[in-house]
Amino acid sequence: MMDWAAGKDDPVLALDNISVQFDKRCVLKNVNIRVYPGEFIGLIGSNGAGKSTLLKVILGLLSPTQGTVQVGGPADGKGERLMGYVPQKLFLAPDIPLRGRDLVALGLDGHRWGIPLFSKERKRRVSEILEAVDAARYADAPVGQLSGGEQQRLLIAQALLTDPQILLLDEPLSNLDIKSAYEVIQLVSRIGREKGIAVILVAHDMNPLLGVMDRVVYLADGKALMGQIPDVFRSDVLSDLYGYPVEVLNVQGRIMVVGGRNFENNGYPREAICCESNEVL
Amino acid sequence: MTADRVRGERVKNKRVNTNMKDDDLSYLKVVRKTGVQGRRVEGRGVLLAILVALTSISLLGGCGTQSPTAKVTPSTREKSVLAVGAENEYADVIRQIGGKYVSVTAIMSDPSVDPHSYEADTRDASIVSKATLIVQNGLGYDDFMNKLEAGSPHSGRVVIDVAQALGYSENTANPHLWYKPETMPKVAAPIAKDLERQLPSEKPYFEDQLTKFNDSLKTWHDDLNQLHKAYGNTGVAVTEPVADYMLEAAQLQVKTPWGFQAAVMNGTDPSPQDVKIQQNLLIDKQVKVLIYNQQAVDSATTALLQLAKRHGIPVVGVYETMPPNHTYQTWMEDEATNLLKALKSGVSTETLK
Amino acid sequence: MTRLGELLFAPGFFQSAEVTRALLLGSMVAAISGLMGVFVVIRGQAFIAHALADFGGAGAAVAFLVRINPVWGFLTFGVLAATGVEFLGKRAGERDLSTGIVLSVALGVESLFLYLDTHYTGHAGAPMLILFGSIFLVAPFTVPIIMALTVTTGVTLDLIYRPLLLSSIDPELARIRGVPVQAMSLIFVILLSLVVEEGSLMMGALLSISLLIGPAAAATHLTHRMGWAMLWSALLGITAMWMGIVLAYDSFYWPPAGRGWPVSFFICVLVLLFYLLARLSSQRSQVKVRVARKCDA
Amino acid sequence: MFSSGLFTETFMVHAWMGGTMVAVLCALVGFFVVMRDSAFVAHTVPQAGFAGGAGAVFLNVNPLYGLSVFAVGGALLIGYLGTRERNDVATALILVAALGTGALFLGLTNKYATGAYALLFGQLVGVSSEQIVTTAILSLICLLALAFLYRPLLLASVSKEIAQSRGIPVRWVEMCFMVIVGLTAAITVPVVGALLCFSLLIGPTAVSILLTSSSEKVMALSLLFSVLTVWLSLILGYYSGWPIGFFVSIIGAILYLAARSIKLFRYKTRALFPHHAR
Repeated sequence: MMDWAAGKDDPVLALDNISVQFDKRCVLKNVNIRVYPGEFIGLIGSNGAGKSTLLKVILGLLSPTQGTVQVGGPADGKGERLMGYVPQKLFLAPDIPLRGRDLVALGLDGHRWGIPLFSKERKRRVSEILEAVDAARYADAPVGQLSGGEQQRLLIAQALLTDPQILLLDEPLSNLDIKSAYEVIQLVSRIGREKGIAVILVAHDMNPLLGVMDRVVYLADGKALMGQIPDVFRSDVLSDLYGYPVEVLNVQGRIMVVGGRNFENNGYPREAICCESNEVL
Repeated sequence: MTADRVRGERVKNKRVNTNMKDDDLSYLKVVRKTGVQGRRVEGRGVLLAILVALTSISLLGGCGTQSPTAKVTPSTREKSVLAVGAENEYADVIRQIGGKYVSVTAIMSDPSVDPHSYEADTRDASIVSKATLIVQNGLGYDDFMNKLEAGSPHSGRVVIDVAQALGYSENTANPHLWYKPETMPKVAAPIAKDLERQLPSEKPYFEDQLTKFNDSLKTWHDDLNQLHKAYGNTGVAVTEPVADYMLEAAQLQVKTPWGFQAAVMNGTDPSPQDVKIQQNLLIDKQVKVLIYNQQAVDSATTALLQLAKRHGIPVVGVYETMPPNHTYQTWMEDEATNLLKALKSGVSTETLK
Repeated sequence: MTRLGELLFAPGFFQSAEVTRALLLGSMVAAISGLMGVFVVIRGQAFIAHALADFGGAGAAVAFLVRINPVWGFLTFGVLAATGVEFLGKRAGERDLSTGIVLSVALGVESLFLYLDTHYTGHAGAPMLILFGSIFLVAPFTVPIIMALTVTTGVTLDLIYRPLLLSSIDPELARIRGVPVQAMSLIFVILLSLVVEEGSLMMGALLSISLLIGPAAAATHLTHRMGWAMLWSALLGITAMWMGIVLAYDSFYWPPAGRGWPVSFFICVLVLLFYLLARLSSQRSQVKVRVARKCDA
Repeated sequence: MFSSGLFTETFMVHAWMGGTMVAVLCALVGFFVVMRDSAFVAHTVPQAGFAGGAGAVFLNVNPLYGLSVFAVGGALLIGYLGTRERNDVATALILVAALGTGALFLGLTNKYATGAYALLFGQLVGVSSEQIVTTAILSLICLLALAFLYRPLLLASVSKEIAQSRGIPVRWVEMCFMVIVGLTAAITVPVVGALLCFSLLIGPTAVSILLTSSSEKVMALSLLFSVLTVWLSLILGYYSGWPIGFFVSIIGAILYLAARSIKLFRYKTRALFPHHAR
């Protein structure tokens, strides 16, 4: 793991005091997040915790009711250009006339008006990135017929071609089998480290991320906690976040987050997150 | 470009050749786009540059070898005028006037065609492009003719638009003009005039034929007079306004509301009130006969026919275009006779033989 | 009270036999269309539903040429084309395109047969008229056909309701549970073609489609429970049909006087209106996002 | 080989020009129509023009204006109402409403109004030189607009989210595309009719995507197929006298079936040599 804060004073993403309110319901409450170049951040939270809203705020698709978002340096206004976004899933017909290569090329200049002119440089960069994500094998197959993991790799390549400072992945693991999930995580973390790109990976299950995450953002009930794993996964901290007693258990070297009060509920905890780790905390 | 310019010049020459005295044809819509095409092409040369590129191959094939419109000038075709009648009744009249000197084609041709859904094919277009005399009904009834004519502009072509020739306004509701007894004489005269212009040497022949034609209409007119005398003001029901002009000429009273007729003609749903009136005409025997369009039988018509039969009201099928084995005169005579038969002895006649 | 009645219903409304019959037959078609429509909407088959009506037109053109009752042309072609679409587009993503291909062939064939009709027989034009039809003037021989078709489709739909629902919502799960998904799909499309052709026959393809899709689409916005959605859909369909007939009847006295406005127009517009209203009522969540954006600015 | 009239008769020259332009336009717009899974829209928009034609007859104006207004308006309404999931329902309802309005216009018109139907059929052999010029200008505008939108539209068709995150005004781009579809219909329908407009929008691209999956190749192939289909239909139509619409749709269907069998064959060989296939 790299030392995330050392010598990097300027955060690449800074969310200050973000609140989002729909009607009278608060979806996000005073969220503060700072992300530094080269970091791997896991954005963890269960369904309805406000993950997708936070994502929209980061992407600039939703203006928060309160608070500021800064992407890149303080004076840089073009937030979205510095952000590579990998959506959860493509909804494409199997016969869509698009190769993996074409999809990836859109990362380079998909936002520009006009027809793409053929250039060797363009072709080279696409091939290069396809090699980098190890997707060259199926780059000429129709995108709609690829598996979830293969599509995911292409989408990552596509996002990387935008030359981002931040790579934002929206639940990339939810449609993948264990092996593909592992491969995607390794790929992203390797590329992030090599190129100094900050990676924000959204997931509801943090297990596969434990080996690569530098820090975690834990979202619950619209409130966010950010820190290193040992700092966040503490009984007192999470209890505070949830607003009711939660216990973090260490069972045979594993961490379990267990909702405290609700054991009477058929003997099952209402909310439990089971974390596995090689590290003993 | 060259091809067009060549054509433009030829067109100009031709105008000199065919320049004729047409003062008495002034009430006709005479389309003579002399030289227009050549000039337009030059004027919009820039805009057309792309098109020329697109079609250069097809043009190359033609411009050197053959001239597209020169084929059918009267002189090269042994005194035969190529004429087109948009509907076959008009074609028949041209045939009767022109006799052996014309070669006539009907676009909506034998046996019979429903104009509602008519789409012209390449043969029609080809014939129209060569024809020097065209008779069409107008009033939107044969809009495709205007398109075909625009598609192949031709300088020496005379187009007789019957509705315009007879001075009908664009808003005339009933387009079936050939059912009006006075229509055809007024169409036949300009046809004869134009044929005389194209073949001046045969003028006596055409005049003779014209007189014959006008005389031959007498039988039909007599039939209508007979209808008028015996059954004037008798109520009749119709499905569509196909034969309305003839019924009016015989002074029969069309009791079907116009709304109903127009709805069936245009293929929309008639209003319930109109349907009720129409059905009551049959049920209460307010009419002596039901006249329907033999060529466009839809479910609404079928329902009315069955109702009429149940209530013992004779039905007479009329045709929108000339049925096979008929001339214009015999067609009209037969329909008038059938009408007379139905009124006299309650006999239904659905088809003409 | 009487005056209010006269205001709503123009004089003679209830005495008119054709109105009564239109209301009766129309309600029947609206009800069965509404029930089928919910499946059409959740299966995303609006395009096929519409295309089926056009297939029927091609069949009618053929029937005219060989001089049989167009009803049979309608039904045969509808069922044939539906089967064709089903076989060409097995995967959901392909279905739209294969519908398009089959539709374009059907229309091409129709244009050929119309051409042949107009050149070799005296009877054409009817395929064009089928778009609008005339609900107030139903040929007596179609009434038993419509009744029989309605009963047949109704009973079959009832029989296959549960497996059809399961395979519409989750084909994977249905397959695991032993439902023959392909067969279900085929049966449904054939049923659909029967309903569409029945409606087209009676009152024109246009009304048939609008009653099939509009009320069902509105219903799916009003409730998320299948049973209720089907009930809503049938009710909305019947309501649109009744309101349309009443308005068409009354419109006879509107300007330009003496020309009734066509009932197709009223029903189509009413159905669209129902859909938009239902959508509006269920669209709160999207409005919220807009509010949130405003807060910041 | 060919009788001379095929290329020299004025109406045929016009038909070649008009048909070729329309084929090119439809093939390129059709690529995106298929890409966006909008076959139904392609069917609806030309038909909505019918209502415009009927309205124009009623109001005594040039039917072409009515056609254009309704085709573009219908396309915009579909774009406005249609979300990704329920696109077909919105499309169907717009179609039905447009045709219903057409029924109203036809019903209120006192005179013979079936010219509105004629609009749906088009007249490839009756294209005037003025029409050629307007077709050329409008096609050029459409193609330029399409070229301008090309990359953002492609990206938005693949994934709205990515496009939005890249700062593309997705809604705006999509609406522009709908206008292009509407304009294409307005240009194409008077030349070849609603049926052919639809066939040409869908058919060539549907065939091409069975043969290759590269966007550029699909576009090139569908351009080729589209133009070939129209040309072949014109030749066959010229000699047989049968309607050109029939040939266009039948050639489209034959190409489609051929492409499908090629694909099936390829699929089988791929099953034998799985690693060489792609």
